[in-house]
Amino acid sequence: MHYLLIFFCTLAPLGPIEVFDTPSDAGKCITIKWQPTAGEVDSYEVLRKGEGEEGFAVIGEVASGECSFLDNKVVDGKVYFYKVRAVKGGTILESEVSEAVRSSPQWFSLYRLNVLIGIILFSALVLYFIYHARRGKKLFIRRISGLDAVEEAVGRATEMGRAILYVPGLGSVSDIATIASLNILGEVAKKTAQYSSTLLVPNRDPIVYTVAYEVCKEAYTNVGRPDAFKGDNVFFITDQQFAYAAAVDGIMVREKPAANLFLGMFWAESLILAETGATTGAIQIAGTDAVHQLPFFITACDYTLIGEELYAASAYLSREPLLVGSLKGQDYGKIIILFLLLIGSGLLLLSALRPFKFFSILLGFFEVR
Amino acid sequence: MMPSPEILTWISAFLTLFIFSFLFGDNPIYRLAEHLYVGVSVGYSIAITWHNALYPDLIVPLFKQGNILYVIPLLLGVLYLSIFFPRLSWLIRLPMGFVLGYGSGVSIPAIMQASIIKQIQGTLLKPDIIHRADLLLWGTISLIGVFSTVIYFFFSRERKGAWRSLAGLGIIFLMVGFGASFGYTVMARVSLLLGRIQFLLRDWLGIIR
Amino acid sequence: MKMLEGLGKIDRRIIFLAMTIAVIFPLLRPLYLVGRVGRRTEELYKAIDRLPERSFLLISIDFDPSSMPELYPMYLSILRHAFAKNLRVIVMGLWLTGTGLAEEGLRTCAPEYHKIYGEDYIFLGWKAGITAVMFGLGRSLKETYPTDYYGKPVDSYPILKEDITYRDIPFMVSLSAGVPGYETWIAYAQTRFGIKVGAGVTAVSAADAYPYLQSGQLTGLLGGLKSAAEYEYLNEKAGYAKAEKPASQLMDSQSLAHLLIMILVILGNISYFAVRRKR
Amino acid sequence: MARSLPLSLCFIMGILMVIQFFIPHPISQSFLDIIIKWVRIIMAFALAIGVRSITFRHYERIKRQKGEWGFSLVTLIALFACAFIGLFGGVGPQSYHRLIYNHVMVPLGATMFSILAFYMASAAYRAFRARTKEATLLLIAAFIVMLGMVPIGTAISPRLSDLAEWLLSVPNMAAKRGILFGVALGGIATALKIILGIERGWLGGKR
Repeated sequence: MHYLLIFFCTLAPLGPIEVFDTPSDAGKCITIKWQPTAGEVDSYEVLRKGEGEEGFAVIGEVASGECSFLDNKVVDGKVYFYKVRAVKGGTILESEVSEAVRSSPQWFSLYRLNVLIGIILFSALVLYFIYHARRGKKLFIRRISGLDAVEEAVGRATEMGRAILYVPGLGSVSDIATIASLNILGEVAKKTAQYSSTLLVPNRDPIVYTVAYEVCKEAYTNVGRPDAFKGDNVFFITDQQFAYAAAVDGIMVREKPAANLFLGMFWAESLILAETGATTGAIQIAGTDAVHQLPFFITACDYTLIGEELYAASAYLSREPLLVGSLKGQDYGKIIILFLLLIGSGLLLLSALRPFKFFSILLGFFEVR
Repeated sequence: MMPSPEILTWISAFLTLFIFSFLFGDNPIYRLAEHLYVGVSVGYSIAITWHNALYPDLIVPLFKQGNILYVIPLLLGVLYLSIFFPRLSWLIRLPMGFVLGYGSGVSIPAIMQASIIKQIQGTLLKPDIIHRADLLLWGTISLIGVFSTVIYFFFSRERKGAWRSLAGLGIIFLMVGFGASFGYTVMARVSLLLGRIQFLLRDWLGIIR
Repeated sequence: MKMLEGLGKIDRRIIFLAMTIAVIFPLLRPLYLVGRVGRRTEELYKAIDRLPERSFLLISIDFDPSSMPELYPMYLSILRHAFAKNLRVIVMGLWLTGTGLAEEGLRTCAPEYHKIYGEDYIFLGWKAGITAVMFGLGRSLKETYPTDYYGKPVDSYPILKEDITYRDIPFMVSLSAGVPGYETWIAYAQTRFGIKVGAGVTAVSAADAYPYLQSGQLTGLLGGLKSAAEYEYLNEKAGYAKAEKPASQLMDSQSLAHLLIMILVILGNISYFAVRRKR
Repeated sequence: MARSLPLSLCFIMGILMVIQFFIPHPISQSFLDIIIKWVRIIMAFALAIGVRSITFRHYERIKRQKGEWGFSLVTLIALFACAFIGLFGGVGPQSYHRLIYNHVMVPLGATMFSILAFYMASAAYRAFRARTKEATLLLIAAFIVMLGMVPIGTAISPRLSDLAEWLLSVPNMAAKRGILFGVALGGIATALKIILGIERGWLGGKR
């Protein structure tokens, strides 16, 4: 009798349950929430009755400690009622029936509001500086150490009368690294056209190949030497990563270029290329935003443009006001990120103290879904 | 010791050795393997592209199910071939514009979400670490590391004074990070080599179990 | 001095040859280099070692052939340990693609210890509906798995003559390559039924498991080939297993390769400093 | 028209895809599914450009009997044989195409990949010299991690593997995040410029 009493005391009745259409979703989902019972329970069962159906049926079970359930087996627009029951041993405790609820899909995801704000803010920054650059305002960019090396390499190859190998990475045209690389390729091609040295450009992506071809042709035309452009030297090899690496290795040991430029997107083949190139005695310059490959380029190449330096290099070489302006905008973006990191961390740490607890909502803003 | 009776295993084994021969310098058998590999890989892609992309995604819906909408990708795709005709070659820009627009449009929110907002969230010092001295210290070091590395990548400012020291600290973090990643990757690459060696010694020659 | 300079210019072909030898040698002639056994490996080993004879040990195979090199040797070692300690072993899996490996492991190890299927061990296979399985085992194994992997009723075997639940299983190990895996077991079986869970994971994902160790939700953790080799070593030291030690052999190759690279780097630096001093 | 049409197509697609991201409605999801399929179809045609380039290049060599043209013959024969077998014999698990894949492509690719183990050794030997403060840091970090991952390291000190883990999860992680922030901002800026038609490098020729 005594035990029974304790048991009834611990298993207090379930409070009212809350049901609503799951927000910011594609529909077909209803959220059910309830208050935990005061005592220990084994689990909760969720029951549902659709409009026009007979009686409630169990649709799910959750462990004790959890107080919500997502019912994603509903029909949009249909009315449902829910009940929750707490189970402890053989004892069952049921809640009241919930109010009517129906699900529907939404047209805007509130969970992604932070992404939207971020995009608008940053786009505005970039466009603002591009606008200023276009109007002729001089913007400063510092020197990038790896860049002098590019000129030096081209010069050396010319003196030695040997070729220059330019690998525009293994990415596609939509990779930023590839786009930056194609910009740099244009500048390099201008130099090789002036000094009439050979420029070899092997490609892995057919589209990058066509663009690289056009870029080189254009560069040769621009310096007034369209006749010197050899179309055969810009070519496609294969779209398979390691077959491409095998073939470029072959080119490096056979043609013995005086300079190898690996600029763009790279994967595991980075070291295969760079290490083979190193044995031929070529001066090697790499640049990529593929974080995982940077350690290998740094070890095996003479100069490496790290991450964003690759983008900056393309801006620096071409001195295109648009590229320079955008770089300035990116720098301001970084300042905002650093500011958020410092202030955010400070306030969040403060929130460990009771009076500042409300600062912990900050973390919610960086929640992604 | 029981070498494999399978002719196919022998072919694979020889190709494996052909590639390894490159380690000792360029030679005709490596060139053979290299040229074979390039040819086979392109041939392979042709077949895969037809069977896994063009046939099920284009031919079936367009011609078998009569979904007229699929004329659009067909047309855009065919325009890639305009490059073969110099006077029409500008048309290649249409499919490129489509694909690039798609790629850029998808990447803007994706990068903002995964590489910026989520990374900020991961770097922020959280209130629950305040009771753990070690976690607090590591978190703070991480924060300083991120901070100084980002400073290193500032381009529109001359590196002078305190700014210069911060960027220098960034280089320290970068180098330690690169060293650690290099060391970490050795293990994975040796495993790959072990896989090939096991193939040669076990599956082919049967020397080891 | 000449010699020191020469150390800085070793031909790469010699390096490649040395590398080949370093990797192949242990495969032909195992060295079984073992350093100190890691604390977390030892924890898991002890948890199983302390189980009284004839207790149940549940092993969940939550990986597929792609993670086989790292996780399968762990499975073999744990099986051997359990059989040597005369435990009753229940094997199941949360990954459909892992059932083949689970069966193969039992077929390899059971005969070594003359263990009989249905008496000393049983294989339940895979079943759809992870939540149902997790909750079901808390209520009744017989209801959750009416038949074993081979389709025979489980209560027709002596080992499961009497129905059991988590309460009867003092320890379980999840060898997991992702989700579902040890995290699933912790979230359902442990938080709700309090079963003690140990885990084996790939080296890459070991770091993700540390918080669970700190909070005590995991009892012991095997991370990657290194831990697998340590476990083999512990088994051998206790005289539980005499058979081959696959993880240790592969680990030897790794060790020698790492050692070789480090020696090369040291040689290069000795020569570098020697040459610099001369100038 | 040669410029404005592709640029507007690019603009429209870009804006649509950005908007799509924020709409959870099922219509938006099915739109995304269709576009993904279309892009795959369109990209598939691009391979033809590659095939033309490789065929011409090797055909020229064979015709002029230039250099080692015999190897070019190997490439072309392998290419067309493999394509033929795959196109007409299917690519299923029992096909000849799969056989070629398993016994030619896989061993060649896996061996190329595994060569990295050798190259890591030779690259480390050549470049890991304590020339500067930075190079020394790189060297020491690599050393600690390499040691910490194998039993020999734990034999020296069990703390070593903890230190290796720390290096990977604290300074390494911080540096990667730092790089990533810059790369991400550059990525968004470039994508934005492409959509708005400011960055036109892809049109080939003059921006």
